Amino acid sequence: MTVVLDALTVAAVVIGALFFMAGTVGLLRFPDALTRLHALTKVDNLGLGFIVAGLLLQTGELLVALKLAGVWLFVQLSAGIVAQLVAQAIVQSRRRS
Amino acid sequence: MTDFLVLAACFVMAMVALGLIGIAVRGPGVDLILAVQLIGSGGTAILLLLAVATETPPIIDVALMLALLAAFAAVAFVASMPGATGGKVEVADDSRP
Amino acid sequence: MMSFTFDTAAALLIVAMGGWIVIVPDVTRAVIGFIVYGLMLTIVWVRLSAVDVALTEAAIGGGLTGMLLINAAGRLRSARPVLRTDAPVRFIAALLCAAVSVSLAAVIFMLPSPAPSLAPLAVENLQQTGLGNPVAAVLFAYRALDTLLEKVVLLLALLSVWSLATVGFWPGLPGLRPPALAGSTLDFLARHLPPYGIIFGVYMCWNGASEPGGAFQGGTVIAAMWLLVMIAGMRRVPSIDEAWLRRSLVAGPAIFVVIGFAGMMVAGSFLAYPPDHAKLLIVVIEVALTLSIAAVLGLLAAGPPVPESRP
Amino acid sequence: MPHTAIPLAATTAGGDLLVAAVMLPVVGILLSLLFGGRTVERLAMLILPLNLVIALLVFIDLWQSGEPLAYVVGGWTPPLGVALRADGLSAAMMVTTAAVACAIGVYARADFLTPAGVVEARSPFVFWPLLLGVCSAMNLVCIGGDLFTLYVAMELLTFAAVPMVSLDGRAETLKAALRYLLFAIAGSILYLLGITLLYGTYGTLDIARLSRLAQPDFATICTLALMTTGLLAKTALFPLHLWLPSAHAGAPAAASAALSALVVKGSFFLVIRLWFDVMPALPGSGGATILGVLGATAIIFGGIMALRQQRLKLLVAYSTVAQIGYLFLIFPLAWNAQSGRLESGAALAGGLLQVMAHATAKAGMFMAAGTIYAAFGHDRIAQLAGAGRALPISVLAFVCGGGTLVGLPFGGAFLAKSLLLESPVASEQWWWDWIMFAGSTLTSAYVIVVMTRTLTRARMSQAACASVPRYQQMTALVLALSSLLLGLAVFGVLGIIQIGRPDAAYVIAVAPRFFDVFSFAAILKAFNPVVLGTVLAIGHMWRERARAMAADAVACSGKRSPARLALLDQVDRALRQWPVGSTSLLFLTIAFGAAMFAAH
Amino acid sequence: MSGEALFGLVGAAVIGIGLFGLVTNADALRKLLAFNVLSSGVFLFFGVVARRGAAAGLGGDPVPQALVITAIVVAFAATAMAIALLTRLFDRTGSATLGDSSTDEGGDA
Repeated sequence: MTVVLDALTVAAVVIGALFFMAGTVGLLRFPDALTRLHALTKVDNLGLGFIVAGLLLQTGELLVALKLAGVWLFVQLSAGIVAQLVAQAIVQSRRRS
Repeated sequence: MTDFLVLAACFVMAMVALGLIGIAVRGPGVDLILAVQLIGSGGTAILLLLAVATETPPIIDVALMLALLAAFAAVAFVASMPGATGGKVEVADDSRP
Repeated sequence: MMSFTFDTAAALLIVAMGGWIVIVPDVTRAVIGFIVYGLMLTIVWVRLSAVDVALTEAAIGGGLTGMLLINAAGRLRSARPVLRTDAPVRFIAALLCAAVSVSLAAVIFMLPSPAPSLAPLAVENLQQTGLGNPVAAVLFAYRALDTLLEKVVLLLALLSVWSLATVGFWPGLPGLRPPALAGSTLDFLARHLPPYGIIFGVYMCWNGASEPGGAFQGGTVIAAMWLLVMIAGMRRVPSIDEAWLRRSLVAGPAIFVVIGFAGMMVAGSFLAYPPDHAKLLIVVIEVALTLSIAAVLGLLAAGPPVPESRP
Repeated sequence: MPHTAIPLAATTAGGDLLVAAVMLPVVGILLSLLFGGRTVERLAMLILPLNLVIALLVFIDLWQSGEPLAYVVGGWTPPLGVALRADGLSAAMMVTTAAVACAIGVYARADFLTPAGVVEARSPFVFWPLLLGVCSAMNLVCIGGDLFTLYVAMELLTFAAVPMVSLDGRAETLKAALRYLLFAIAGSILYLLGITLLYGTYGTLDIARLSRLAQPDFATICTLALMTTGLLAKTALFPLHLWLPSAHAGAPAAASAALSALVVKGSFFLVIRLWFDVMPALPGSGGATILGVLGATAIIFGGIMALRQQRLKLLVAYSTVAQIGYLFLIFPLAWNAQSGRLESGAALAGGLLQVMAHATAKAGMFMAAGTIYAAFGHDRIAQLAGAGRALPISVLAFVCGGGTLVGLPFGGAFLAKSLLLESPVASEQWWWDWIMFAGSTLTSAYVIVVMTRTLTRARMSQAACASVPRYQQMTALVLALSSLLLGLAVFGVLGIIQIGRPDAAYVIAVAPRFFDVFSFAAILKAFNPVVLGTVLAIGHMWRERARAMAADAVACSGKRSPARLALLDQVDRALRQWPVGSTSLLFLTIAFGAAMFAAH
Repeated sequence: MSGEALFGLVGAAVIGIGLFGLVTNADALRKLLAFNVLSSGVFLFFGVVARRGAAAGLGGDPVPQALVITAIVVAFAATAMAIALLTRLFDRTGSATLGDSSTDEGGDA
């Protein structure tokens, strides 16, 4: 049982880490600020989601699991809105220049 | 498992570092704030991985704190951008009491 | 082995970022660099098994200081560019700084081993404080005097910021104003983030007695949320003479002092707690301090008062 | 090791006074913030005298019992907890501080009362709590028994002092305050770094414990170098004085008095604590000599610069730079080459007395300068003619204060200098005597210049001047007079300085020698600098006049003043540039480290 | 080399970097940034000292950890004060440097 769980965790965390890599690649390669923002926010949050999912399998305690899930949800919420804000700012600064 | 999780944290950190370098060499621009976004999601992932790897649940609180304050700093940046501060009061001239 | 690799990577990143902050020509970039640096340090503090400090560093070092610096960089954007320091001075300074660094690095390896530690004593006496978190015990019991006076330091700093009020206008509103872009997104954020943030702050404060966290960390989070709401224009910036504001500023230190003097009567010493009620009293102090810290930090970040009337 | 048991690890009778000394002003600050408005000044009027009463009670307690006071806060014995301790040095400092603070409170009533018809005004609302903050911080500096508590005390002091500089909100004072703040917090962070290393080495920050544990190893030497330089930056000892003149001269008079008389003494007191109490054997003669040389340079340099100032408040500020120098002469003079440690004998007593004399005299002088400024609307020394008639009390106060600093009998500084010279080192190293003589000469020169200018009869055009409350002038005079009589007053109680110190043999030695110290020859000798100073002053004024006439003659031909003395101005300006000042900070750190390392 | 020694080296390096910035940056805001870098290095030293003192089942000595929390808050207060002063100075003069003020230049203000 633990072996299965461990394997699942490894898989999820690896996928999450790869998403982070994808995000960074996007950040480095994409041509303009909006697409970079897009790459970073979306992909990194997905990566975080996978990592949290993987970690959830390793925690025995309910409270810890809940907290982990809570962190992920919170990051979803805040990163999403902040990305919106940053996007607005980018658009604004473009309009001015 | 512990080693694997720390390895994953290493990997994410490397990705964050790469992203930061990318932002650093690019020169001034609005998407500087992406660096804060990046450390917000990447740092949270690293901390969560460390929390489970070292079996120290309080680190999850740190991750949450990091995510929260990264969002806050991003908002502060957006709010302080030129043009965004049109509503700021001009300080009255009070050169001599 | 793995964790050493991790530490090395973190160490290199920190040093590189520190250097970058100091040498990068553009102020705004340096400030953003500093925020990232502060958040990165959080990870180092976790690696040093100092979770309480990690929380403080993330909240204050990264978040609030970052906001202050960003605002200042925005305000000073139109400042005249300044001349660089002469090359000879920079060269000498670099030499001297390197000498200091090298000596300090040498000292690190010369510290005695085994290291002296008050950890056993702190744990031994933990029972008497009723707390579970030894750092909280140091802050609120063993070295409570320092903590109390540090609150006074914060109040003096606030007075100092207020002393820069526009001459002839008193009281005024702290100079924080909602930016023009205040639109639906910021509104949405200011509506949805603070409830979670405040819950988290309260949780930090409550949890601080037994787990890492406490009044500082909780208060800082609440201050950040308050600032967010004010930036978004959801709440108006309060006038600095409002009674509730003054009361919240003073509440924490005042209750601390009162309980301290009560300790003189009841427990035989200033800032001593009767063992049976120690935990309750400390929690009361922490709750009040959380409020005061939130108010002080928020107002410190909000800046000196300017006349109330808007042009 | 000199001590046998860990001293003062338990609360003594009367220890409550120490808590009161720290907490009473804090309570005042809290209540001020809570109630605001006029309550602020009323609270200050209540608390400042009470603070003095507490300080006196501590003093009397020590005097009667002959034993130091201690208080273990919260019942947590060091090293885990924090102790407050008052020895003789603390008691003497506390009384001085509290008395000067009271006088400042009286003086400041004229400038910092909430105007009628206003609920609350900015500067009173800020000033009075800050003054209380200075009181609390100074008390804590005096009695803190733990190095980190002392760090907090120093931050309290800095945070109370900086806003005082920029109270009137002018751009120059804002800049001065910012320079002060940045330099001071750089100093604090060096101090803090030292604290870390000490804790990492010894596992405690309690002064009494550290004094038993401290060893001359590499870490401890680094610690002492870092902490000392950090404190010197806050004290504005000579090459680190970049922030002082503009900050002290730009502040309102009451604030200048507090800054010059009290605040710089706080960090100086910590240097004493560190060098005499924590590690008396560590600095080696090299470290002590560096401090002495810096002090000597400060005396000469500050004296000349003071003489060259065109404005009264800047003159007084530079005089502070010079007077700080005297304080650091105690280190080489207290160094005992035989035992290889700093000994708290006559030199330390003299240094402390100098602190007291300077605190009272300088506060009086700044107040006098403030009244002159208020009356004339400027403080250009060359245009102060008629001040002697308009404000005779202020001018008298200025001259009395200046006379004390010159070392005239029976001032505190007179006694201080004779005590400093009583140290065995002084007989071998004659140059310290000469330095002090030169310093006194310069001091008397600039006092005489001011005296002459103010006593000149006014021309018609300058007759108009605003009125200044008489009590302000009287406060200045009382302070200056008390400073001038301090030598007589404290002679009998001088021994108290030795209470709680390891080598307490000095108590008996000093008391019966009143007529040795105040002998006719000594008194006569004290006037020598005045004679020379008069010559110097006449020369200076003559030169100024020649220059003024030359300037009138060739109005804008671009001709510069004589190059030799302009050079000195240039040196001063260069030293007060930030990069140079902060580089000297680093350089001093390394120099101290190297000197101490060489000694061991 | 142990983790804490490594971070000690980081602290030493960062202190040097911060000092250098504090001395050589002409812009006051940059000085303030450098001060914050410098203090973070000093705080790291506290962290290292605390970690070395790990005992009694704790991951680190709680006393230095508590001290550093206090110090972080004080450093924040100092930063806030400095920024308030700096922005006021800028509003007044349009300058954000600390070049020596010319109070001794005979101005009678």
